[in-house]
Amino acid sequence: MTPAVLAGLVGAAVVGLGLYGLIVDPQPLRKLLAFNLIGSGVFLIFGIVARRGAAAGFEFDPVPQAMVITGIVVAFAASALAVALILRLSETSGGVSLDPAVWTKPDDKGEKGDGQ
Amino acid sequence: MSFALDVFSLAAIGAGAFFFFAGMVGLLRFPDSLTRLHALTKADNLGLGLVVLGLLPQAGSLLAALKLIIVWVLVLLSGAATSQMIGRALRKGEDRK
Amino acid sequence: MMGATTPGGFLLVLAILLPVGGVLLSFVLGGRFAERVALAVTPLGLALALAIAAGVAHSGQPLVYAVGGHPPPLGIALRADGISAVMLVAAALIFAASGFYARAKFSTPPGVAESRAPLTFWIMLQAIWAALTIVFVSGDLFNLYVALELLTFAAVPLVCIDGRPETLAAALRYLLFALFGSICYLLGAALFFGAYGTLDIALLAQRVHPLPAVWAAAALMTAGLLAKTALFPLHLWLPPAHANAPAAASAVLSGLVVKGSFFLLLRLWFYVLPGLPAPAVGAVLGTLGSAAILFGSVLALRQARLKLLIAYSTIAQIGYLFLIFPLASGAHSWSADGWSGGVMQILAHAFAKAAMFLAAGLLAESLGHDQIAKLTGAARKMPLTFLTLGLGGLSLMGLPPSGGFAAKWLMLRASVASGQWLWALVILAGGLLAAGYVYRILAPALGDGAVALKAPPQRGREAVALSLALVAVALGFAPNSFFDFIEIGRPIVMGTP
Amino acid sequence: MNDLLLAAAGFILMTVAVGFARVLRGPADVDRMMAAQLFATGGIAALLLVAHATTVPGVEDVALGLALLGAFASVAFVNGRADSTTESAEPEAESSQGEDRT
Amino acid sequence: MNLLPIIDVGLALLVLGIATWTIAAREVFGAVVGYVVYGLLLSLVWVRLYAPDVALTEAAVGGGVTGVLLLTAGARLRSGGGKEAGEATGLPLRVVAAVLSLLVALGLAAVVLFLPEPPATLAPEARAGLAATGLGNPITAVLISYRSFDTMLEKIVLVLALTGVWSVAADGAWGRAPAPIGRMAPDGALTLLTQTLAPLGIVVGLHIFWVGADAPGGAFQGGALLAAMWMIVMMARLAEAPRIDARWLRLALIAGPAVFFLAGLAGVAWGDGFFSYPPGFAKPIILFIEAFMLLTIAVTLPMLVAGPPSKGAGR
Repeated sequence: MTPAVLAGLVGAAVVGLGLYGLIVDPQPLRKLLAFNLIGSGVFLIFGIVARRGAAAGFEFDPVPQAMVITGIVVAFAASALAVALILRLSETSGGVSLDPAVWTKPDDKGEKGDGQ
Repeated sequence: MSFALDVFSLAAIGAGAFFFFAGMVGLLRFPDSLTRLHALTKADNLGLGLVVLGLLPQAGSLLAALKLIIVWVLVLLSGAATSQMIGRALRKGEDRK
Repeated sequence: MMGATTPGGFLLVLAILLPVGGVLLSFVLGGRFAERVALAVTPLGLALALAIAAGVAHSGQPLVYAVGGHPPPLGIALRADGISAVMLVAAALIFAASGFYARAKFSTPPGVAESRAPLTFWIMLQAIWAALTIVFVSGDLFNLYVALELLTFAAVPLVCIDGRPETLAAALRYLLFALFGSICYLLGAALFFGAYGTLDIALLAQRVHPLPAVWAAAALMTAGLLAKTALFPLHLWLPPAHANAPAAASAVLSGLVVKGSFFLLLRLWFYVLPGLPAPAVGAVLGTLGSAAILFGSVLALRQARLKLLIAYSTIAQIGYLFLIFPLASGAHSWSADGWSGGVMQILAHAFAKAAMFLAAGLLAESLGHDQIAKLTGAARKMPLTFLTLGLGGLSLMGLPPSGGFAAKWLMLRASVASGQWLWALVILAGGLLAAGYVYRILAPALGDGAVALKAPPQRGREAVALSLALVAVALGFAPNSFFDFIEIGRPIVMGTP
Repeated sequence: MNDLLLAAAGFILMTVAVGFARVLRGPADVDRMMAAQLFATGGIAALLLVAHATTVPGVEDVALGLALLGAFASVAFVNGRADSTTESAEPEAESSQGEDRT
Repeated sequence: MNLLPIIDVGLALLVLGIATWTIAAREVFGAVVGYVVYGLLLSLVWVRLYAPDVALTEAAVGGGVTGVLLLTAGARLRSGGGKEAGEATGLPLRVVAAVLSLLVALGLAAVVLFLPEPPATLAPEARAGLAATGLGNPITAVLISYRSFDTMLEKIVLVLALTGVWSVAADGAWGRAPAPIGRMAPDGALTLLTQTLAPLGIVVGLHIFWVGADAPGGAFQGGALLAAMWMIVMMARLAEAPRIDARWLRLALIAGPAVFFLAGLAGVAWGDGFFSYPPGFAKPIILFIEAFMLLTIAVTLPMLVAGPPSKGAGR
């Protein structure tokens, strides 16, 4: 088994793990962590694609590697935006949940809820 | 000459690996955080230091060797400072662990 | 050839760079300049979109531009075909309308150098435009990934621009769905690259075979894009997000942003994978679409707030879009009808929905609420606003004359001609349900009653909303040449390789 | 020679992996941080050894980056936990977050 | 060389174990520690895949800065008194999620194992184009030349993300500085560490940027290291985050994409089209663009971590 194939399998497994965490974990911050795990698994799969593409004197195909670098930066930006939303939500609602039912300090500036 | 250097490298790296092992044992076996901290700093500084020392003769260029040394210095610096900060945090928060 | 620059190709670069430059300039100048830059960009963008449409119509071929002089597979090619051009023009019109409409709410208050909501709004509005332009003209799947992320990052802050916890929760949920969608899409792109060494749409179309990797890539990309398009059952994020955003933003989000990810689904199945023998895929997507039509319409019927009703209606109308997959597949005599109907539905819904959200925003500002139960008699006070809602509703129901009618008529023809009766039934049932929820808005408003207006709506803003609704109606009169135009560049199956 | 370097790398990696048990067990967060720090140092050592044995170019720079970031992460750990282990955090800087914005 | 596979398998198991821990850990802090260690291990994996450029990026951005972001977020959540917990997911959903995840992982593994042979690659094309760019590092060539358009748009993504982060500020806080990410009173050891580490780190960051034209490294990696140094300085409270309406800050934040944008347009005037660099000048132009990207990354990442402007800060 070559390192590339092994890394691909690890990538697949990490995607699965992250997916599980994303579905199961109720805390948004943990969901974000799981999302980052999925991301790293996807990047690993790009990585083995790059390694398989070794040719022309390169040990790797530079195009997918460059895509990974772009992807890592984008994933970080996404995490930062999500963190800002989570923190602000916890400040305004007193809880970090996507479910308004568990908020402790509902902000009454808004005129109405869902109107149910 | 190169044989002697290889032997030197291997001896240093082997010793470094041993210190990592010792650090791990300390980290797992020592009873409280402060003594674990003590074990950790040994492994950090000596383990990596010896590995770097062993790799120095194998480094291709002067620049590469310099970089290896800087790596060690960086770890040394951060290890020293953070262990002091951790120690202080531990002392202050002893009852809250 | 395919990746080589054609005359007029540079227009595509300009169309992208204009809003991108607007974002950068607005960010660095800040304050009042953001609004000025955005409003200056609007007519130029419309002109560029029209120029691109003229270029495509003139040559009868897609416009192509190889960025950096590196043609695919190494570089990125931009391509604008018939539907790209149509979408660019539609987007430019809706952005112009939303921008003009939003000036009343998002101008920097006097005495302040810069304030939060206006700066965010004007930057993000231009950013959505930039992202959609790339979505419509890029020919490279990874470049499209970056565009999808741009779209997400621009759309999410608009949802929670008022800072209430409900909207923050809606924005966070939207972000998590969108990020999940992007990462699935990216994984699909990785597999495509692993299999064929390129992410160029035209090159992939020539190379794809029904391999496991291709099926997996297609499934992952489709799942990701469905989450972003809010197709039932992945629709949960949409109603709170669209209903809580400010009206000008809702118009763009509901009218255009969800169409961006849907557009990529069209690119995937009709441009990258036309060679894949996939009747089952069409059936699955059509079934989900049908479920969305019925489910979204029924929920729309039960909403107490106007904006939520309109948002649930979006879920139903998105369902219609997915009937394009069973109705336009292959090179049958009926698939051209299915294609035309699907594209017409994108356009008609974009204009009708944008108009309705703008009108709902005016209503909420004038009445101080948007509870449907308390609208009795409001139509007498705000006739133009309700005319807008009525005309938009006409198109949603699919009554003639309207773009919605043309779309649903074409889809009906395709489903009858292809013997796929089930879709015909769903289309008709969806029309009836839409009539129900539009009636719920209009009937009390037209009745007798006295509502007190906090302030009369501004005529100019009413006119903007009405003009979008009129476009939705006018689409019903589209000539045949229009349908020929949207066929330009559509790869009709060349036989399975 | 290479085999021996690899063996050393594998040994160090295994060692710090066992040390990772401290992250699992805790009990205090500082214990977790220490285990992470040991991991970082061991990881750098293993990286240098493996890279030397497989001749990947530019690995010294990767190690430099890792060493810098190791220090960075440790500071952030201590920083992030300061409030929950000690009482000495600045009150105004923190409370301004929670209160002013509501 | 038969030891290598054993190390690879060990590394793979270790990565999986730590990934499992980050999902399973009960507390956010423990999970984040796991994630940072995971990032470090991944950079070992990337070195094994002959991708030192990615290894550096992963270590710096993926593990390092993201780890600090999550850690700071966890600390701020706790100090804000917000409850982190939602109700736990029920067993049936857990089972469904586990089955679904397992199927996805297995399917993906199968697809990865049976990717078509011979492997698809653009390496020959990338090699052929390298001479015209004057660069020795093909990844830098991809990022700044072949696929420059992606890279420029990715910088716009950063600008939007920061605008989005700022947009959740309280209205009254607009224009001020973000709340400090350093939470401790100035600390002697930390100050000393910062004063020695930061200059060293800046030299290393600049070095990694500079060699990036021909060796692993570049604006991304160098910029991320510089960003980490600025964040350490902020954590040590030796400097505070700037006000978000500072003109210099806004300029620094868009310098990278703006210079990229203008260089692309210059290609229209003097080269063969948008983003084509005139032959012979490619390398200096690329380095020029990269220098500004370095600046933008070094400034943007810490600002993203620092968060929205806060009323208590930057008076």
